[in-house]
Amino acid sequence: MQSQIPLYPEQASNFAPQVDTLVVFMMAVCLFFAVAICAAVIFFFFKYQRKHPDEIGVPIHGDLRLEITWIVLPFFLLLAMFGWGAVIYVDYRHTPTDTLDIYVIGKQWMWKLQQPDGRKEINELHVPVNRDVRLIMASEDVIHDFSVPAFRVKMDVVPGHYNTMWFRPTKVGKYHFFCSQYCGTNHAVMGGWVEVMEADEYAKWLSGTSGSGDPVSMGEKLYNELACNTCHLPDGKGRGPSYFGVYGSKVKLADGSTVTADDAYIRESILQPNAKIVAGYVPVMPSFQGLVTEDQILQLTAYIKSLKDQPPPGRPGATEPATGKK
Amino acid sequence: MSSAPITPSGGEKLPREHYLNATYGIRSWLLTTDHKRIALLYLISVTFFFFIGGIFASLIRIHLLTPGGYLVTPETYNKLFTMHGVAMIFFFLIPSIPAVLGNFLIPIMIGAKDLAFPKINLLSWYIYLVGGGFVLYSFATGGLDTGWTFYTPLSSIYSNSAVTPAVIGIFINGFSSILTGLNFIVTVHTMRAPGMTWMRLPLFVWAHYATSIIFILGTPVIAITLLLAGLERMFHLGFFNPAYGGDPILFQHMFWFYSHPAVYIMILPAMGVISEIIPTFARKPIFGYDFIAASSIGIAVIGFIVWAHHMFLTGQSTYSAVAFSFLTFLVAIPSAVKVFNWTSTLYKGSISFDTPMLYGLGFIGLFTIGGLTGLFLACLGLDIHLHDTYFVVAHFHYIMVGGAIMGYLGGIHFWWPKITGRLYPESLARIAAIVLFVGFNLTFFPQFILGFLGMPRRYHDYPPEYQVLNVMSTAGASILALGYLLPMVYLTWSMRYGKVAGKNPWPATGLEWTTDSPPLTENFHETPVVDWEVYDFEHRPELGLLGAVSKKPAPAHGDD
Amino acid sequence: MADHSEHIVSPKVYAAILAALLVGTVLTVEAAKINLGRWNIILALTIATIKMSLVILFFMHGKYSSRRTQLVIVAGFFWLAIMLGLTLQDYSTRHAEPSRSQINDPATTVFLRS
Amino acid sequence: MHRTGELFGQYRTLEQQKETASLGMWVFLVTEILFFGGVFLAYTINRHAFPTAFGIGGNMLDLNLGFANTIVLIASSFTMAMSVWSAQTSHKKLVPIFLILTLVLGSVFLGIKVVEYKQKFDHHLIPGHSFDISYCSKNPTACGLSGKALEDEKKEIEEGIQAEKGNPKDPDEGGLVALNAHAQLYFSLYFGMTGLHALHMIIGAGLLFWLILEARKGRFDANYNTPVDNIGLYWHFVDIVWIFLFPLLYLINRHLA
Repeated sequence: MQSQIPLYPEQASNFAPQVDTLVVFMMAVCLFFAVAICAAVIFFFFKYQRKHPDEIGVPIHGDLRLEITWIVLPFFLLLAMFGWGAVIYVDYRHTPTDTLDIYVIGKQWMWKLQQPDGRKEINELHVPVNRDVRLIMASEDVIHDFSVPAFRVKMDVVPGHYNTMWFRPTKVGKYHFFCSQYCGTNHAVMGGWVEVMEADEYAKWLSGTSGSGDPVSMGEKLYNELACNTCHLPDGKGRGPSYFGVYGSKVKLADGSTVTADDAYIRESILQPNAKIVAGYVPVMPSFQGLVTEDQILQLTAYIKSLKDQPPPGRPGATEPATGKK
Repeated sequence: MSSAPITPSGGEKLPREHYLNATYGIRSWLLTTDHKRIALLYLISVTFFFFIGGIFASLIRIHLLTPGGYLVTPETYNKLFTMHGVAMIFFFLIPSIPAVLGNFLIPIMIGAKDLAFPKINLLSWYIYLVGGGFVLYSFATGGLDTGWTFYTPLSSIYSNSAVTPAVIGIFINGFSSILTGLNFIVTVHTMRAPGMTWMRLPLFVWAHYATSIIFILGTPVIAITLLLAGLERMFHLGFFNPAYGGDPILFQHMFWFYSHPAVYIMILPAMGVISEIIPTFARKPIFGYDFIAASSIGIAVIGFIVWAHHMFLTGQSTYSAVAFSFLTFLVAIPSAVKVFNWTSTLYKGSISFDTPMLYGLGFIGLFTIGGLTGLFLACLGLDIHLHDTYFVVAHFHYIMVGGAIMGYLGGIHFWWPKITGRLYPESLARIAAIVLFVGFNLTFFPQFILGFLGMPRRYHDYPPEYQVLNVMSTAGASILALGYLLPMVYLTWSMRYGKVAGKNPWPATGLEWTTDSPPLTENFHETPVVDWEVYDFEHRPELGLLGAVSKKPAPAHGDD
Repeated sequence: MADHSEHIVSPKVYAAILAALLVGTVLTVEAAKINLGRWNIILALTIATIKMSLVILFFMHGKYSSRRTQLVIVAGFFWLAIMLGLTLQDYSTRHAEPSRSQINDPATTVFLRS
Repeated sequence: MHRTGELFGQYRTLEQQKETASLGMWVFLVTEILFFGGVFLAYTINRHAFPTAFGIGGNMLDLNLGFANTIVLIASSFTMAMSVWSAQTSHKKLVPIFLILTLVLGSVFLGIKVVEYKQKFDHHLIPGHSFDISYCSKNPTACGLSGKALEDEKKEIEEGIQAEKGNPKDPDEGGLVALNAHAQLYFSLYFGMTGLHALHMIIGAGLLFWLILEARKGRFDANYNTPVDNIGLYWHFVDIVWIFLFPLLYLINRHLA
């Protein structure tokens, strides 16, 4: 467990240092006032303790000069805070011209993202470092919010509107992104990772998936293309069980029996999905008989196999299947 | 003038006849038009809702002890925080001080026999009960999971929970607020006793006047907004539904037009309470009376033109965001003026250590922190990062719990002798005040840091790096819960066994302290005539304090 | 602070106001049938506002009410103006949303539709 | 319980009592302004977004009925004002007569409203699954449309379909689907606004009924007329709401019809 309490999120975008500098300024001003007021209260409290039970205080009714001072002085401080904040915000809302455009769709409870070349990702975003990135966002159902604390940016994703946001990642690494506007049952797990890569790594990543590759990456591509991803969410909270850590494990079935998840089981689950239903899920998956070739089944199996070392979701089957009204 | 010199309390008897023993029986309470009895009816009902909201809060905090959330399912968690918000905001915080203390005190403070419309006052309590009934029905039949903000289209289309009865309940409850506000405004205008000029009104009354302005002008808008959202849900209309071209952002505009000023509904009355407590226990006139009174009105007015600062990141126009941010910074000034004036009042006072004063000073500290952190959120650049994180949660709990509830409890302790005629055990009460202060800070201060680190609000599950702070917060919450239970126990005890308080135990200068404790049904034996300035200890020899000189012949001035 | 004793408006005045309101109604209907572009809406709302003022001032005795009552009326409309005005200024200054032409990549359009 | 000019316990003088009642009523009306203000705001924003659909929707309303209703309501306001005058001048016999006239006119208004609602129902203009803005142009006989009126309506809807195709708020939907959705929004607002107004009328009619019973007993005169006065204020307020609803709902874009 963490031995220390972190006080600062990482600074990984052009906005992060700007925001943090402003925080320091505001913190200084606010601390000054908070400390001054608390110190005054405590000091007066002890200094003017009642000495005799029937004693009264000195009748002072007010002082116009003081009142004017503490109206005018804070006003200018507030003006400074306002102006500084507005500058950052206006910058944030005005996208630079040459941007890498990523299209983002929020839906209950996942993110669909698409690179400019059409490559799709689910709950993951790969971007090159030091390049202006614009997210163009739409929602399929309710209001969501795409938020990356390490970049200090967020923006609501509103159905019926296209909202945009931009940032320039400045540090290679993996950072959390969250859904920050409450959107229903699984709001808290509607998040993922932004992976900031060196420009050449990013290019390699982009091209790596478009050419013919190893069975695992082909399987991953199929996983997206056949829309397995819409139900078999990594966290197991979709309509179907997660693939994570499933290969080779003992799977508990709805009828109470157990089965080992081997190649045959996976093949059967694709072609006759309702033959064996995992406990906690309902039989809603259609058969893929005739829709996938044997090659593709192998690739999918390879992909699922590759995920066997991933941690399985916390409580498989303990959550109800998603029942979003649509 | 009827006020006799103060006699030390203890060993006295309660007055032979007062509002509590004027009539007996359930009917005499349920059909009463006496503002004091209605205040007690409200006291019981808001305490009930406070308990319900408190239970939800405890479950939330226990659930958040560990990442991964093992106590309740995500759906249940969402229902818990929604119902916590609905119960606490609409059925506890908004009516708490106005409907309990305001109802009890405003007529007495201005020297009237009752509010202008006593029957409407009773009606507003029944409306509250009906609204509350609908909301409890919603809680009981599965609860609702939309967040207290009812953002469309989640609330109007996608949520599967019992949204409709809750919306109806809040809609109905709105009329209770409207009628209370209407009653207060008219009462303050037309029912003042001879000599009670505007500039002699206690600041508590000024604060409630400002609050009533918000009740009157804001509440109808939330009523119509929730009505439209409810209709949209029931009949699949399209007011806020993008599928029909409706705009969810419009809902937010209309919702916050009321709900931002509603924050001031909660805090303004608490500020009024503090403005009474501080001069009483510093035994000197309040510093800058007219500035505090004017700032109440200023907050009420400016508070209406800042609402869209809840919507900086919804795609609102940049110009609009800049304008609303500026206006939001402006509203900080009247709040700051109040804090500076309260602090200055302590200077050269004769300060005592009584329980209400502890709440008063605690309020100053917590409200200062709550207010200053509000600046972070008003600041456009920082709101990009802090919006919808735990920073927001911490900020508004500092205002609403640290501000409004501390004010409410302070007020209850301050006027308890007037309400019941008896004193509570002082040392126990002081301990409770300190426990509350400590527990509160431990609960909510870590949430500022959580928010700055980026933990979004309304998460049933969070990454493990946030755990330490969450554990601190939960630990604080258990202390806080103890702090709330203590007063409930000893105040109930004192109703029967407390020492008899006498007319004016502190002593304080307001008109309410010149009548019996508890007062008569008609409040005063004869219509009082006010011939002293507000918070004046110096010219009030009947209070029996040292250094008081006899009244100077002060002509009434400033009549409206 | 007391209200002055109530003012009695004579039936003649009421009749005159009735006539004015009826004329206003006919006017606004006739004006609506002519194409004046954006002035149609402005004219219609102006006539409605005049009609409203007549009702408030005479039928509702607003003209003869105490200052305090007049202040209450004005405050009501002032707050209505705040609500309408500040909300409309947001909507009327929005240019930031990318228009459809900016998002014209066919692949994207398909994606956004999915 | 309402004895003439009785002084209630909480007041010191009759003057104070009367003044308080009047102020209370005005404050209540201010809340009503804001209450209706909410729907007016919703109307404004949506009309701003979909001028074409809202224009077409407005032209689907029956101008003659709307005009008649405006006249009826203004007349009822006049009779209400006259009943207040009768009470103030102690014409005790006239008070109930004018009140009854007001109630009758109010009922006529509601009756016409019912006819209008029925018409909208027949023309498939009730928001819901069967909503179809082009119903009348497709089934002219059912709506009694013919000749130039039919041609106009067909043309208008065709233009509307073209205009909605490029609506930036719905880039994916074009033509009739969008037009129907947005016209449905107009009719939701139409029913919401007129329904809320009619509800106020019904409450007003109930109050008038009670007032008539009291007035027939000769309760109201120069000394005591607060209830007539206050209910009169309420009735005029409801009239004012209609004065705005009429042009906003019926007249906008009428010149295009």
